[in-house]
Amino acid sequence: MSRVGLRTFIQGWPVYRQLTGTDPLGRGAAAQSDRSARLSARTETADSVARSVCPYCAVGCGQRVYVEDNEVTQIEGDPDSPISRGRLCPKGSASKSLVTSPLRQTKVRYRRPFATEWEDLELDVALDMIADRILAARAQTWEDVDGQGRPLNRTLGISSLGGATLDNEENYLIKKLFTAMGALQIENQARI
Amino acid sequence: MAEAHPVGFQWVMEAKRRGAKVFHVDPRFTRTSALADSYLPIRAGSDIALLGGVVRHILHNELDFREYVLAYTNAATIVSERFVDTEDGDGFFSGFDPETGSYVQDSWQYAGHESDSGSGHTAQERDTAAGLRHESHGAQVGGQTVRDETLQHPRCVYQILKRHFARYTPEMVERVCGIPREKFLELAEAWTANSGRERTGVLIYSVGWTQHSVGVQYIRTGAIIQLLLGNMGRPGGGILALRGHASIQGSTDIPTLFNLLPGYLPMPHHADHPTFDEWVDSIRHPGQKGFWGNARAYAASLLKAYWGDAATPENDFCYGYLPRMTGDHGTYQQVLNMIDGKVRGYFLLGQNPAVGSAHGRAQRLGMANLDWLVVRDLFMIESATFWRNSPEVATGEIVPEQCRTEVFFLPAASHVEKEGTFTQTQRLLQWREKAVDPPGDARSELWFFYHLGLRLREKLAGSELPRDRALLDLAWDYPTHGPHAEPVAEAVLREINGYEVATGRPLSAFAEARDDGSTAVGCWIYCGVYADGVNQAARRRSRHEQDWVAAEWGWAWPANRRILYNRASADPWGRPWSERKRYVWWDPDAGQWTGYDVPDFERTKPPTYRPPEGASGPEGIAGDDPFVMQGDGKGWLYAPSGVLDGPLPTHYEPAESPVRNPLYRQQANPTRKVYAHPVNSVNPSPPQEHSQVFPYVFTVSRLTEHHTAGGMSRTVRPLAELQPEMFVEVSPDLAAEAGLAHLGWAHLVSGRAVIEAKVLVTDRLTPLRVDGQIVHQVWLPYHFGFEGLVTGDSANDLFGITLDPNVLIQESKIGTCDVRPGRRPTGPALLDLVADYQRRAGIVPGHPAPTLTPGALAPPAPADGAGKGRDAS
Amino acid sequence: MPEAEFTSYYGRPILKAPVWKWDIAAYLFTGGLAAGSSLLAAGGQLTGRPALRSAGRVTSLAAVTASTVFLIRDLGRPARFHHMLRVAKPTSPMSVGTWILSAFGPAAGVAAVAEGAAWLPERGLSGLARRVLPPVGHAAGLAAAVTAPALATYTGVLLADTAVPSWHEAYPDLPVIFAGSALASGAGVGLIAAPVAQAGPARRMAVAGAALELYGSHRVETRLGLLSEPYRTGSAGRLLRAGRALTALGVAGALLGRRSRTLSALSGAALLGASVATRFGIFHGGVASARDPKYTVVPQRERLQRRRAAEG
Amino acid sequence: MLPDPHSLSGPLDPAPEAGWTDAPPRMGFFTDTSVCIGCKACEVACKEWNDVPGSGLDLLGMSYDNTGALTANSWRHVAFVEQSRPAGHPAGVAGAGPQFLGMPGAQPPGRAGGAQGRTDFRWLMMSDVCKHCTHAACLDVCPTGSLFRTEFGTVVVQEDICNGCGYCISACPYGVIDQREGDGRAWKCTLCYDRIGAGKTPACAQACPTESIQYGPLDELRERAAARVATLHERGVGEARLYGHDPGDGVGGDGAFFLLLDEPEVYGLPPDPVVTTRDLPKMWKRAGLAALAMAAAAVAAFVGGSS
Repeated sequence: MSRVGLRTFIQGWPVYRQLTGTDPLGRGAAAQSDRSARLSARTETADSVARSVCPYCAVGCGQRVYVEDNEVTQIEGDPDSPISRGRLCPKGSASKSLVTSPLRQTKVRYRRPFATEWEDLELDVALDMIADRILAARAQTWEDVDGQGRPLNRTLGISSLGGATLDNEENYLIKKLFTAMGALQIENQARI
Repeated sequence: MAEAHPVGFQWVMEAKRRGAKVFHVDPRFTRTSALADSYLPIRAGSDIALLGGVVRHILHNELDFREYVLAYTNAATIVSERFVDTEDGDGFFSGFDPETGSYVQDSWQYAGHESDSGSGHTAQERDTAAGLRHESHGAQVGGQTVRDETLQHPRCVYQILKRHFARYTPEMVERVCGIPREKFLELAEAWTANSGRERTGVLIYSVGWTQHSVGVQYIRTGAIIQLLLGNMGRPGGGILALRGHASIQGSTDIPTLFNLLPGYLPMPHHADHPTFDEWVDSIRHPGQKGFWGNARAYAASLLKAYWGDAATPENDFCYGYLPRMTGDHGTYQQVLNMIDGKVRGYFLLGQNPAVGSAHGRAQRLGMANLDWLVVRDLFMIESATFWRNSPEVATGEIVPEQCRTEVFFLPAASHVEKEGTFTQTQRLLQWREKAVDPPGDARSELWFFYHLGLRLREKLAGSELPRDRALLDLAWDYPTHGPHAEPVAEAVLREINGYEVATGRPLSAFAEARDDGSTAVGCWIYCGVYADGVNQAARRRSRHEQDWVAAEWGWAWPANRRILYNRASADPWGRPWSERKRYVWWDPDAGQWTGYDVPDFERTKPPTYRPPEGASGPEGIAGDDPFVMQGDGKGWLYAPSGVLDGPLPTHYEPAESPVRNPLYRQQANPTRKVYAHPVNSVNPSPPQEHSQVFPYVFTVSRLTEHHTAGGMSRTVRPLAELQPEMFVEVSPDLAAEAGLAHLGWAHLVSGRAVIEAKVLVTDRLTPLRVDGQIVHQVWLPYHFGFEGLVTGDSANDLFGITLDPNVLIQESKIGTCDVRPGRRPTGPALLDLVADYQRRAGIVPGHPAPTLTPGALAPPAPADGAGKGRDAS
Repeated sequence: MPEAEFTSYYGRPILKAPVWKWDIAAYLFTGGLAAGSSLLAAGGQLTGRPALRSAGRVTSLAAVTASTVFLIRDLGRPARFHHMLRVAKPTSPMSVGTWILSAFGPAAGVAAVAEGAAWLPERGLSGLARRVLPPVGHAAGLAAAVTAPALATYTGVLLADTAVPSWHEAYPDLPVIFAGSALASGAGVGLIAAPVAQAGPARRMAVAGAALELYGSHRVETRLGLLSEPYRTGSAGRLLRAGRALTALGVAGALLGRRSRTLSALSGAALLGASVATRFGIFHGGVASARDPKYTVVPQRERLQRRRAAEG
Repeated sequence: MLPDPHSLSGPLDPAPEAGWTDAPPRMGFFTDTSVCIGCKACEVACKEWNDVPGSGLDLLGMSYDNTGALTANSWRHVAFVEQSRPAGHPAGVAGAGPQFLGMPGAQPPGRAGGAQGRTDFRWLMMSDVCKHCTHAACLDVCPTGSLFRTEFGTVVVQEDICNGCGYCISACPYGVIDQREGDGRAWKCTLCYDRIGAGKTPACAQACPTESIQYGPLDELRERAAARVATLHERGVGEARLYGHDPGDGVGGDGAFFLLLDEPEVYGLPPDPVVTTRDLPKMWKRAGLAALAMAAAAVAAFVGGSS
């Protein structure tokens, strides 16, 4: 330990600071560690802050999503929001644990008919298989016209039930595509 | 509200700090009750008796805000002399057709408009949940009406209303709801005292209020009270519906619903709307007053947005491509069809019916009889693993090795991994910025459906089949960005907002929509969200830099208006009712309406304007008609049409009730929708026998710590540990009677299922004395299921499927059950227990009791059948 | 004492029970033993009783070593034991105790090592050590003895300076009990290890120690009102009663067995046993008083009422 | 030797006394339980910000409290107390007035007690937290200087220093600080030392939907609290009282104090907590006497008597 090193060690030693500083009892300034002195809120070192809205109920509380190294590091209330004034409920406050939950699925899973276990499946393959099944179901159950020759243009072989946590843009494309496909039986949580 | 919308509840606390009195009515004492000034225990399912009592209190004591009521409601309008009220029809209005269990509404019309109802048999409107269409536009009624401004005419709405609720006395309220007279009077007196020029009151309900067989009529009664007391369209007044999902409002505005197209345009009906013109006229009702007059422009612009260049005036903008409804295609009918093997494929997009929908067993049996199921969700929810872990696997009804459903689970992006708008419960669109890319295979629905559409069009390229034209001609070319070719959400929002086809210029108001194909508008009520080419939903001007209306935060439909019908916040001459409640008023100098909010009135139409004879559309609205969407510009105390189960709310018992309807011979809502499918059943209610087999009333609702079916809270550690186990709340009295121990086990049996739960004995639930008998109520949270960090039985398994006639929402807030100590049986023994209860209760699955109570004298069907009695094919 | 009427939050404790495990109670004993035996050793050293000196010194080192092991083992993060020397806080009895131990430990160590001087070979470096060690050991022995009373009694303050009701209320008596118990332990070592001839002082130390210990324990078990209850009931009660019995036996044996080597040794063992029992008894009594909210609420309610009455 | 006559007990501005020259104003919490809706946003927000590990997954049957207490893994704890006082009990009027719950008229079956059904029902909710005492026993007794007084007057455990000696856990008169299983160190609320250092609001105070938890300079909070109690008393909420606000109390007043609607012990709070350090000087004196007695006894043992 060089002499300089020794001196800084001694000066860093709280007992020394007690004797020489303003905190003889060692209950405050003298006892503060380097780590505590350097402490800063992780929101201050975030790479970006996204202005978002809580995904849970329909009050629409504003959320700020802090991101660092491409990971969500904090989600808290947006103080500017006239609806929520920076506040959140227990669910909204748990948004970081929601989006980073270890239980979140990140891989496509596939269950073969009569199987007892899941298998993996490539996303692109799954998309293709689903498209084929839509067209097959649609073909098998298509109704051109009703009993009196009036147009029906539809299939009752496909159903859909959406949650109401989908974006308006998503609902718009879903409704547009299903309607063009003739799939009439699409529903969502607004009626449940 | 403190339970399911806690952050919204800060405003109730703010009001309380300023001296507002807070009343909370709920079957159970909740965290909201803890902070309310006064709590009223109520028997679940008897809300109309309570609110009807308040209406009677207002009319009996003439406490209504008379100036407001006379000018802005249809109180003075005279109703047809053919109208017969439930008071004289023993629970039926005139026009009831026992065969179809629905009303012909001709006799309900205003005097002289009997032939205008155009409703014919409303059975078909019930199947198509037509009520939901009136979310944004009023029901139709002909031009001028006959009125008696003195409100003395026996058939003016005011007097009809008075007679209708005459028997809803404080004593009757106590008898039906179990609420002591003095508590009821405390509420009625406070509500009425807080009305008039200087003061307003707000009615807040959570969406559970709609989950009743008379759900829409609950809200109607609330609307009647708020109109009588002059609270509609005014600051600190109105009715606030607290929705449970982030964008439920968005999910009906841009509806992934079977009976609606964006902007509440109805899906075409195979019989009613064979052609584009008939379809448009059925929306616009030529000759009608009100803003629905330009429905043709909205319809044409929507089809233009769907089929782009292929949509031309000549081919009615590809109207022929639209699929047609033939009846009830609701989610519950679909589930029954799945059980019967009629449905091949099922998409679940962030929804968990195995726990969230009523009759969990039917939901799971339906899924077990599909060809394929696609589940897109953040977590491995119960609806994705029914084939392996569901209760039916335990009872042997679903054997994994024999379950043929092919299941695709595709991970979804969370709200911070995609950009887009939510529409919250006050119609406010708020844009979310994207924070990070979704992990692994997780994708947004935008990505999934856009690329699915591309894949489908690739596979159909070159097809000659007519049915494929709709897909091939679809305007399906959105710009994409990012590593996964994510469609640009703002491009979709621009299409929703609408644009001039030739120039691409975004429209700024739905008045700019044209019916000549020159404009394309994805959703006419959202027109303006991209005004001036700026994403108005992304505006985030801080609340500290604007006034309390905060108009520059996000964008509210329509036209960024924050309080609807705010013309009513000024008196008939356009002056604010009072300085204290000033909101929107007429500025004579500037010659236009002005105020804190976007006026809900044509800006330059003076209050003195009176429409010329025979005027229709917006011109037909007078200067003192604040309810611009209604056919007569007035607030409807009495609804001649648009509501299928009666122009006035009437107390009917829930489908499953231990109590005989004290007011009418007809026990429950005669127009409710019942399914006779073998999997479905309804517990017996008086006057049927064996109702005592299920002696207790149960109701379900939410806990603050969990979210709907639990998929986004039972999988999140900090929330799961706050409410870790399924429990049932019972009163000390019931615990004593049924031998239940605090923290011990109990199992609840209904006609459909048996579930178990830990027992919480609490004084927050109390037995109620109803009509001379003691009624015990138990409460259950409905968040639990068999997946996630914390699991439990699902409360919704107990419910059968009974829907309300107007919007086909299930009655899942009230049911009858038995409660027994100990855990439930497992394996096949569980089915034996349910079967035993069904046998003792006389339930024969597939054969529900008739909706008409035997002996209830239904009035003779109208002799002349004048209405356009089109029968449903 | 009628069952006091009080409310609580579902019967749950208001305080957190001490998280110390049995090795802290054991340290109370070994710390006292180290102190007592170092006093014995110094006495032997100064009055020419080598048996007392060497037994005392060796036991003292063994006991202080055991103490260090117990203390470090009980830490949540044993590897950070040296953080104790980061500060010197008079408001923390444990900080003061650490510095006492830091002084006592080496002194006791050197004194004990000095005992081995006799076996060192004569020549060379070790020879030098043979000559230097005895006087150094002598000084170290005295140094240890001087700090011994502090080592024995600071632990009384350590327990008392907590929110644990029955420890805090007993602050006047815990140091006395621990001082007595330490003396008795030291005496016990002398009675066991030394020949009867040299054991006189050990016998007198035993009597003095027992007196202090019994006096303190008696006051703790009776003078604290409701807060004496935990010392009379349950495992604490049993341990303290056992301690009292063993102390009495030990003292009687020490006095009567003046000429019998085995009887002295037996009474020495009894005294050591008594010290262990008393230490564990006091430890368990305190922990019990933290677990039941009654011992927190009732005394505080009474204090409040007295103060409000005084304010009139 | 003591920097201030009140160094060990009595009213004191702790940060300057602990050596912080030109310290910022003392910050703290005022928790107004009369507007607490028991939503537990504070518990979750605290855990999310501080990455506090999970606590148990079992139903405790203590109304809606499944957390149980302040622990090393729960630095905020919302208490729930369901009070169905018999009609006559002078419970005064709750924040929201006693709620009528009972049956109209006749006596419900199987229910002892008054003829009128259940009246005077109240549901008390309160978000409990570390009190950040003016005289913090945990801090005083900490032998490593891990617990220290920050410049804001708050009390914080420095996780890089704590060696898990456990002394603070026995010293805390409120039973707040706790040792974390598997980790060994002591943990408790830090009043978001990192956030307030960056000028932000502690996570729980920011999340609290009804501002039951208010953060700010302690003097301001004390004024606000006094005004709030006065308002509640005017509105007939007789039993609203402050707890931990008085610098003259046994711990010199708390940095996080409360407005309660019943006796403290109903919420699991000690009615008259006193910092143990107040008696420390007397304790050292007593130890000194015992030590002298011990020394004297030892000397006497060797000097007296020949054998």
